[in-house]
Amino acid sequence: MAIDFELSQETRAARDYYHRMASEKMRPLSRRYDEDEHEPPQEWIDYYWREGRKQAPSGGGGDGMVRGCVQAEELCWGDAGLYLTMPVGALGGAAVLAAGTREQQTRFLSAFGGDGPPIWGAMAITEASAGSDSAAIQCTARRDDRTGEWVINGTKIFCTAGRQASLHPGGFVVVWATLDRDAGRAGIKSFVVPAGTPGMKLVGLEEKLGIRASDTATLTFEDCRVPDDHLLGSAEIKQRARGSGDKGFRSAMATFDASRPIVAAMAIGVGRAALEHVKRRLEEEGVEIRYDAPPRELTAIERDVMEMEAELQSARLLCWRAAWMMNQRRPNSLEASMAKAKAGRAVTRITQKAVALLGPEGYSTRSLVEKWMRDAKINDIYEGTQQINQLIIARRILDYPSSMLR
Amino acid sequence: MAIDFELSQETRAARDYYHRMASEKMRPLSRRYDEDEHEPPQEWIDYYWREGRKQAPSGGGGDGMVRGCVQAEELCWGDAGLYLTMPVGALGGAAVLAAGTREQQTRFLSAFGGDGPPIWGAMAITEASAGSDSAAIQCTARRDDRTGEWVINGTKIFCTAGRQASLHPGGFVVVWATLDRDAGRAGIKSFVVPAGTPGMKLVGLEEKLGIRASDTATLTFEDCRVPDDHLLGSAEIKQRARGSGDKGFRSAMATFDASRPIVAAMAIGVGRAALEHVKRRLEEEGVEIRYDAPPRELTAIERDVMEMEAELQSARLLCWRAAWMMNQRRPNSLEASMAKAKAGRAVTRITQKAVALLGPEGYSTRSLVEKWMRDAKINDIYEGTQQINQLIIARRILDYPSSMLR
Amino acid sequence: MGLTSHALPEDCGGGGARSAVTQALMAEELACGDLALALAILSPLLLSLPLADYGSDAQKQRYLPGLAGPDFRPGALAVAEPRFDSDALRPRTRARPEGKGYVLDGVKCLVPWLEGVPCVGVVAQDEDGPQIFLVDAEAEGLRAEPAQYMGLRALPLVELQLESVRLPRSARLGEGAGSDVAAILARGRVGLAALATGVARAAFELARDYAKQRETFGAPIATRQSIAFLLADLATEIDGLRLLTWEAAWRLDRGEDARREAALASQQAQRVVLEAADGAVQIFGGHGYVREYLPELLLRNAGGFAGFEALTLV
Amino acid sequence: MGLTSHALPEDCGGGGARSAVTQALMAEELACGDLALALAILSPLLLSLPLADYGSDAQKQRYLPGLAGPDFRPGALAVAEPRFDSDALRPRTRARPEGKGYVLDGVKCLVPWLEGVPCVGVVAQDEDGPQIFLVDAEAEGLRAEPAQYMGLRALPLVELQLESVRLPRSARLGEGAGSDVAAILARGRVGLAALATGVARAAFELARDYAKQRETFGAPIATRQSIAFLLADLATEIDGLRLLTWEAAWRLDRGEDARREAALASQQAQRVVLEAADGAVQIFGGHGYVREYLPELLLRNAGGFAGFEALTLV
Repeated sequence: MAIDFELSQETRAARDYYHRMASEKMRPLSRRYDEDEHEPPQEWIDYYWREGRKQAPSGGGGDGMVRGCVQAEELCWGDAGLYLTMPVGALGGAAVLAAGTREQQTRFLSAFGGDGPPIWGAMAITEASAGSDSAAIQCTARRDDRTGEWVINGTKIFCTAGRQASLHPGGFVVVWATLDRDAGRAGIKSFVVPAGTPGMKLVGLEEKLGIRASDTATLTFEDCRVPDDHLLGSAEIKQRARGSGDKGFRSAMATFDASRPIVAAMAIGVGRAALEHVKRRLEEEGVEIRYDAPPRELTAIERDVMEMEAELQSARLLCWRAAWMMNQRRPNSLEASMAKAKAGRAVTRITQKAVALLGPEGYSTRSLVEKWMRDAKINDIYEGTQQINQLIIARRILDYPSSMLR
Repeated sequence: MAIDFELSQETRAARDYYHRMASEKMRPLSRRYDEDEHEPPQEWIDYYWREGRKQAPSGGGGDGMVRGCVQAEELCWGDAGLYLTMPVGALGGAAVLAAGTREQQTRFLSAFGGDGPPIWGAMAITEASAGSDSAAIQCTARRDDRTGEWVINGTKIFCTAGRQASLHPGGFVVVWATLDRDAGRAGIKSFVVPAGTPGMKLVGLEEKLGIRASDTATLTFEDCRVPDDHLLGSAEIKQRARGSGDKGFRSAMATFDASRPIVAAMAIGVGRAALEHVKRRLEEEGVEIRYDAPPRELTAIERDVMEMEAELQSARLLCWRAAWMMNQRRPNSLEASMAKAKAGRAVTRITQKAVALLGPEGYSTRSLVEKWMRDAKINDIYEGTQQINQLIIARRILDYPSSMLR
Repeated sequence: MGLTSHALPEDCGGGGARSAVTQALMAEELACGDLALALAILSPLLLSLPLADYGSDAQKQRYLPGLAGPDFRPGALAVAEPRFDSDALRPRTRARPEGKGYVLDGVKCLVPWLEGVPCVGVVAQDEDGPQIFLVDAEAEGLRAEPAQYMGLRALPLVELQLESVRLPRSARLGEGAGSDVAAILARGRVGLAALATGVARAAFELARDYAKQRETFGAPIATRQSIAFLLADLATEIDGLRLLTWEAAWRLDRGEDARREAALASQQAQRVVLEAADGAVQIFGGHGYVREYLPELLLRNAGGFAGFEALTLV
Repeated sequence: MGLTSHALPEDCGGGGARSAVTQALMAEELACGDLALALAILSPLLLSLPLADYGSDAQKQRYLPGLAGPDFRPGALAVAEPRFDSDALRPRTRARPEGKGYVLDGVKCLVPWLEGVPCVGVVAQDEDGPQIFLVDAEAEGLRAEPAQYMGLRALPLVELQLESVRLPRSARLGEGAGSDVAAILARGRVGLAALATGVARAAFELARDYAKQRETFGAPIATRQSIAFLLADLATEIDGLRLLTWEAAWRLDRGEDARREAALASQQAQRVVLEAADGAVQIFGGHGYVREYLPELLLRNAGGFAGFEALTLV
């Protein structure tokens, strides 16, 4: 067994590249797009689309997920809100990759590598009465046998980048809907709804605590029609086999297994931004952190900073472990949830502590620390709340089915 | 509304009295009876029986429960294990007071004020498979219609002072048993079993983490017969009225409402002992606690000590509030559980922190700090674990019956 | 409205019913409604209580009638400074004796600055240590610049620049005798603890009600132990904090030194208010993160308590 | 048994496979079995690793063959001192140069002292700062008094009194060049973190198995969120601690300065091990409080990590 924490040379190059991008292109825009909440950060979008994505180091494969985590950490160190506005497939793209055929993948995703105007992918899963409880989805998809189309009806909330994905031609929203409400999870399927499809309407944008640069949309679907082959996976509802036959639902969950380490890495980026800021300010004020002082000699600040560092690094290592397991194609749902739960909570605390340590200065909008505290909190909530991740971890370590532990 | 935190003059006199007793009579014995686990602390028992209880200040009523809390805090500041060996009615006496007739109270309790040899009361409720879940009691009581006696069969564990109460003539054990296992809580009744009753046998004593001076007994009851009028309360099983008719069971619970503030106060006494020790040692080492320094100037130790003090005082005030409400005859089961939950957890942390702060010195058996850490932990466990108290609090604040929240 | 004048002595036009405990109760209730509004309503106390305790006769006559009168007249106290290690008892703002008066230089922040504020009490270091100086809102050299913070958006807060602000000797609170700034700040810490109790209670009550109403997997989320126990812990911690706060206030009312108790209460307050607001956001889930619901506002307000100093007094 | 000699260089009779990561894995496994036994088994490393790293040729020749040989030969390192602010890098134990050697005075505590221990490395302050002195177990002026602690009851621990213990110059580890005590202690902190991981894991596994088997109100207590989430949090924290420990060990193996990482891992270790042991006691309820079950022993062992220093090295 080889235990190695060294990032590959290519991943280190990617880290440096994204760090420069974060520092030079994102940070200068942070405060502005936090304040102008519903204004798309056009210069950032354009920069990323025209240059950023093209010059990114590539190759040297094998550690794809770890590199994805490193990228997410660096860019969210820059700005988590702006990160979420990047013109990429995002969770919508991940769903196509997880559940689509090769043909669908090519059809829906190739434009993200193209040279047209910037486009976005998004995922629409949450509903007003189906939050953590995805199986309670009310949005319906019905097949029109005459035209062979799927007709989608319902309302989706908390759709990250839903505005950009639904408005800009070439992009798409992956919508989760049920073919049969009585079939529970087995009836839930996902559909690719291209931007501009009649019947899909942007009806609202949330005003949020943080990550304000990113749009969080409410989308309605009224007799929204997509062709037959926009269904991802199979249309078959495995009858009465609730425990095993819910492949559509499962692929949603698989998307989360893949996305959770990335979300953890995003959290870590925000937490690191706050921690580095605190450390720099302390240094400027002549306050040193004495790592090998005996515990009984530490100042409260030294101990706080050491705790913050340990928590952050512990979360980062859990995150890389989950990513590394994905690279190895090992099941990682336990580890992905551990990374997400730990990172969400650690970073919530780290950023709150950073604000507190800096006193009035930390609370003022003159520095970004207060913003990072607001941005960080989303990581405890989306892509499975703290509680949902604890539930997943508990079921795994106890070897309990979901019926035993709710 | 008058908010007043002043203890009555009589209670302050009692506090001083018990403090002296704790300091002069208990502390010198602490280490010895921690080490000689199953040796009864005879000199302490004799002192308390012959002098201690007789010279205690009395009168000036109205704040009885608060005074009980102050007494418990002072004596457990002395030694929590020795406190539990005092020749008193304890939980057994409390059960007789809560559920017995006036005649039963006189008959069973007057000897505690008498001049015979020392005697003890105890309560036997827990069974191997009925811990937090008291309604699952398997121990049976059957009426022998020929003799009019109750015949008790079963095994009880974790019976505090069960050895002393079962062996020394004049004392008694209150045993909880079911008249009808199918009747659930409604069938559970309590019986006074006098010390020496044939069929009641001491079969084991636990070796414990802490409070080692106190005996924790396993008692078996084999065709153990007590007269008809040793039943506390009524023999009637209120049929099919599970939610309301379980008075026997309820009186057990009422005993807990009354005992929880006392248990909280006991915890606080142990925590205070540890905290005072740490503060004294810091003072000896020239380390000052600067209460009005700005948070960013505190040392880690200063902040720890302040946190410990705040936690302890917060627990103490919750405890006094619950006791004060009892004095006012207001329902206090929410407040009693809050006091118990908070005190148990706070004191567990305070004593663990005290050991850690003092380093090798705290871990050594040369000082009592390590003992207090061991003693403190029982408060998070007995008389309702942390979890049980959280459950009670949650049900009250949510206004949920137990069926809604388990 | 009497809320802030009943505490003043009768000869100052007040109700003569000074009680830190009552002030703490009031602060909790108001902050449970809205922290920014509470701070605005209670702002007269920032001037009137120190004036009543330490003001010279001339100072009382000049300022108190307005603060105790029938019309609302805001007050302002400038304690915190915009730096990482703001220390109320060792301000960097200086009051240099010069000729027959003082010259003040420095920067203050987090100062409530409502329309019509007549004057501000500025904590500055002079030859006797930290002292309070009564500076007219219109004084030359005083510049109030609107400042933005994570929370308290509904309260006008400013950063105060003091550049060679010249004051007569009579502008020092208590004049020759001065004032006990540490004691005033202890009252501010108890005030903050009471405000925090109110904000925490608001968060708890919102979260409790939401948890009972919001269903997932066919049952209210309050029926799950993780949510129910979080609520139980918050309820316990909030009650504990309130009792600590009351005890500190009660000691003040008895004329005892309550600096230790004030420090302990305000330390607990910072922790509890943040846990409660964070818990409410967590229980609201996605809805906790959007401005349509109150938890996110409570979290932004709660996040400042570590930096707040004397935003009200008891 | 090879467990502690495989790490030594081949020319010292060892296996030549030195790896802090491997040592950390071993320490975790052994401590997951029993901490006292683990410390006994690993004790030779307390002498052999510093000797291998810093010993002069003469020192290596004298001591290493025994420690690397086929028979178990315990080791001992005396770092902690029996006082409130024990500081490994600023020991109060002094090594005063006198004539051709040193005179040592001071008191050490928490020193593992197994039957047959040949010598003990004593950390003492000399003219170069903290240094290690190799003192024969039988040296005049050295008194080993059995000492009792809350936990580790199965491990013979002593308090070492050093009264005018006279040593030749050659008794200083590394002789003229000395040794880097801070680096050795960093290895000790990583070792402690690994041991803590093992103890925490033992507590977690016990608690998990008990929670699945123990029923109340008709269902295993593991089906209640309060228990299940506590277990989930412990599992996560333990994995996080293990990864921190491995990373620190991995840095050591690369020859990097890992003092910061060692400090962070050992800080986390103190918290996690106590939470895990306390959690196990809590989940076992009344059974967690009695010596018939293991949780109380784990809690007593876990309670010492804040005071432990270099009880094994990686």
